[in-house]
Amino acid sequence: MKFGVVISEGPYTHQASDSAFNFVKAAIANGHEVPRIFFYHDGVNVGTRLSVPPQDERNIQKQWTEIADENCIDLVICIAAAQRRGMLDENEANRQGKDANNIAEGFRISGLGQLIEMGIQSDRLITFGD
Amino acid sequence: MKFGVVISEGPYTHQASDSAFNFVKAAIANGHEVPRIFFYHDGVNVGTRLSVPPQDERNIQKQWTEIADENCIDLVICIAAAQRRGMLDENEANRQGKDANNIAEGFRISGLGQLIEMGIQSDRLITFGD
Amino acid sequence: MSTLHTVNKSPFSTQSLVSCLGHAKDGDTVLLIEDGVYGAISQSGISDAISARATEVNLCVLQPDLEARGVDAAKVVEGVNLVDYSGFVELAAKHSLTQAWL
Amino acid sequence: MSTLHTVNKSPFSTQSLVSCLGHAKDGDTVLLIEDGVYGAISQSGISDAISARATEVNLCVLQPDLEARGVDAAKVVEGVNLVDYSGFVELAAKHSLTQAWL
Amino acid sequence: MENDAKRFLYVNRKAPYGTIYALESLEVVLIGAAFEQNVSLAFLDDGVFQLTKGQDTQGIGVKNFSPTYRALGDYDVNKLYVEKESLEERGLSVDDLQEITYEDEDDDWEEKPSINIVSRSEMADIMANQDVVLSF
Amino acid sequence: MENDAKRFLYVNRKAPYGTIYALESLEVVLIGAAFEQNVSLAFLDDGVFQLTKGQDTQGIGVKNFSPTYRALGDYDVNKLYVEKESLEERGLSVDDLQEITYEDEDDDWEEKPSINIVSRSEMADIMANQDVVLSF
Repeated sequence: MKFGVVISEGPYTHQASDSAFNFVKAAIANGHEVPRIFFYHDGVNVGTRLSVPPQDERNIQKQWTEIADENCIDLVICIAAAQRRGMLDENEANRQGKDANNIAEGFRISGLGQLIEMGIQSDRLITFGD
Repeated sequence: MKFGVVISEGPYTHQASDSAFNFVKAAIANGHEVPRIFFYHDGVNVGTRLSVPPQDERNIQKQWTEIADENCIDLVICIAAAQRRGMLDENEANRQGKDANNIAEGFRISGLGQLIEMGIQSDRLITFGD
Repeated sequence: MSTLHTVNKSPFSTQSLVSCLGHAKDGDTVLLIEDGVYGAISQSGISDAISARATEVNLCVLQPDLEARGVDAAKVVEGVNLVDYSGFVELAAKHSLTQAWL
Repeated sequence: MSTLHTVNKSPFSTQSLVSCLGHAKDGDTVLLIEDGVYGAISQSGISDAISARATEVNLCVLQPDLEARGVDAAKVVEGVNLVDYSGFVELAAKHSLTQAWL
Repeated sequence: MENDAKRFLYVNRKAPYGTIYALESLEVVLIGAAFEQNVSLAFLDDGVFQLTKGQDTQGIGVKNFSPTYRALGDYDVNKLYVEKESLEERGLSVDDLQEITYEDEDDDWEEKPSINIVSRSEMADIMANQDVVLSF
Repeated sequence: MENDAKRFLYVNRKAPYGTIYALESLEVVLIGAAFEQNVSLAFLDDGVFQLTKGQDTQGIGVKNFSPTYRALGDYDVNKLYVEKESLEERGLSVDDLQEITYEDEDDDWEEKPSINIVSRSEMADIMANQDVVLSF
């Protein structure tokens, strides 16, 4: 079965992205597919490569980058939500005249259409938020 | 009277930083002092210089940078909260081996001791959060 | 010695206002801000509980937040006072302590 | 056609669980996750309301979240079923629709 | 509308301005309209506050996005379900809400109300009868 | 303790793990201890869940920070007020909480409990009698 997953809250602050990660791991282990994860609202902050969590805590961004790489998951960060919150890739940084970018490997920035498309193409859509 | 202000939530997502801004403006207009504002939890995200809000919306980071500049307000971002969430200045980026930083002009990163100190030195401490 | 309490959550969604009113002392001020202003609407499912406390506690609501949400001042529970940001600042100055019910 | 509802908020803080139970249909599953698991504690101020719905609706609680919060499985309201993440996934697969009560 | 269109329900349970969910929900609805799915919006619990008339945000320095709801008809989004019990508990009636209309192309472009007041039990039926539910 | 020490109250009203507030509140308390102020901690509403014993976070992949509460005594933080009504409403009693103690230097280092169960009205008095309240 194809699951689409929406993550609506930022890393560490809310459990949403941790719960989503455990759900996705279990879904894959059970033989399901998770073709895409859509990061919306503060969820876009999950994709920063600049976070430095304490040594004894999980690294949420790295967990996503790794599981996506191993299972060909498309990690999409909503562009509108990302712009407000200061999440940029190199293209966006250039386009907006910003001198830095902060998106992590494995994540890409795209439009809200990708969320609707995920809703259309998935058998089930599940949201983790606050 | 000396006010200390704590902001606990990120920009745009929660009204906390807007409410704090309106409070600080009014406090200054009424002849009070606001020597320091402490950004904690997701509040640290207010200090990113990479945000690009829509043209017809307020720019929360710029509002803070300007009011701080005009009134000598010390905008302090908590280092522990910032590290988890990917907010870095140039020093921190170098120290952590990160290839970019994202802190805006007028903000500085420091320890939680600055919050306690603000509590000791202020006549009143007020928190805006979620 | 008295306290300014701020409540920024809708009382229809969370328990913050109930908990605040259960801990505020006579002579304290409870100021409704942000989504907390919905607590000031009259003839709601909780407005009786609110007005019952309006004698011991000074109940206030932040007018700019009320206007943002389209709540007419005429709809505000009797005994609740409207303040602007300047009034908010002076309430914080007047009371010796401020407590946020997040 | 049936729905898996997820509730991730403490019922002692927010109205999410009440609203969810007020909209869930017979045959649906309501799964308590994250801080929502506190809704499964027996002998609380709301446990009677919870167990009253446990006949028409399949009430479940996510065990890893329960353990994280130190709630003993023996303390869970009768009729509430414990599931792990794998069980969570299969509930989402079994029901035709998933709705999050954020 | 295509025959294989999915039924999408956007569920709004949060008040505007205190948090961004109401605004960012609306942004999804507007983009989603281009996909020609079968779209409905549900407003219940504090979500009913999103539709109040007379919102004036000048005093808080935040953009007033409430006029956007009135533009939904132009995007062929015209099924807005508002829960009666949620209104009543909050001391509101339909008179406190904005008037939101659309022009019905199947009925000589007659202007019709987009807002439907429904009971909690009708709202439960609407929720159950969807292919995709997005919660805000 | 200096005579001009301020009375600091840390108010904890949120459950652990679902959000980070409980953990980041604890981080402030630990740093704040170095400032030798008159520190108290209040646990009420869902904040009482922070102190439950037997927390095991292995299944959710998040760090278990509950042992840190037991270390507070070493930082001279030994006034933890827990509201009785909040416990009862949640089906909890003091037996469901961790044992947290400190060694009383004024009483031959006798080990004493740091947790004080107080009524709602006592909690209101404790809150009113502070110089600074930090809410989490």
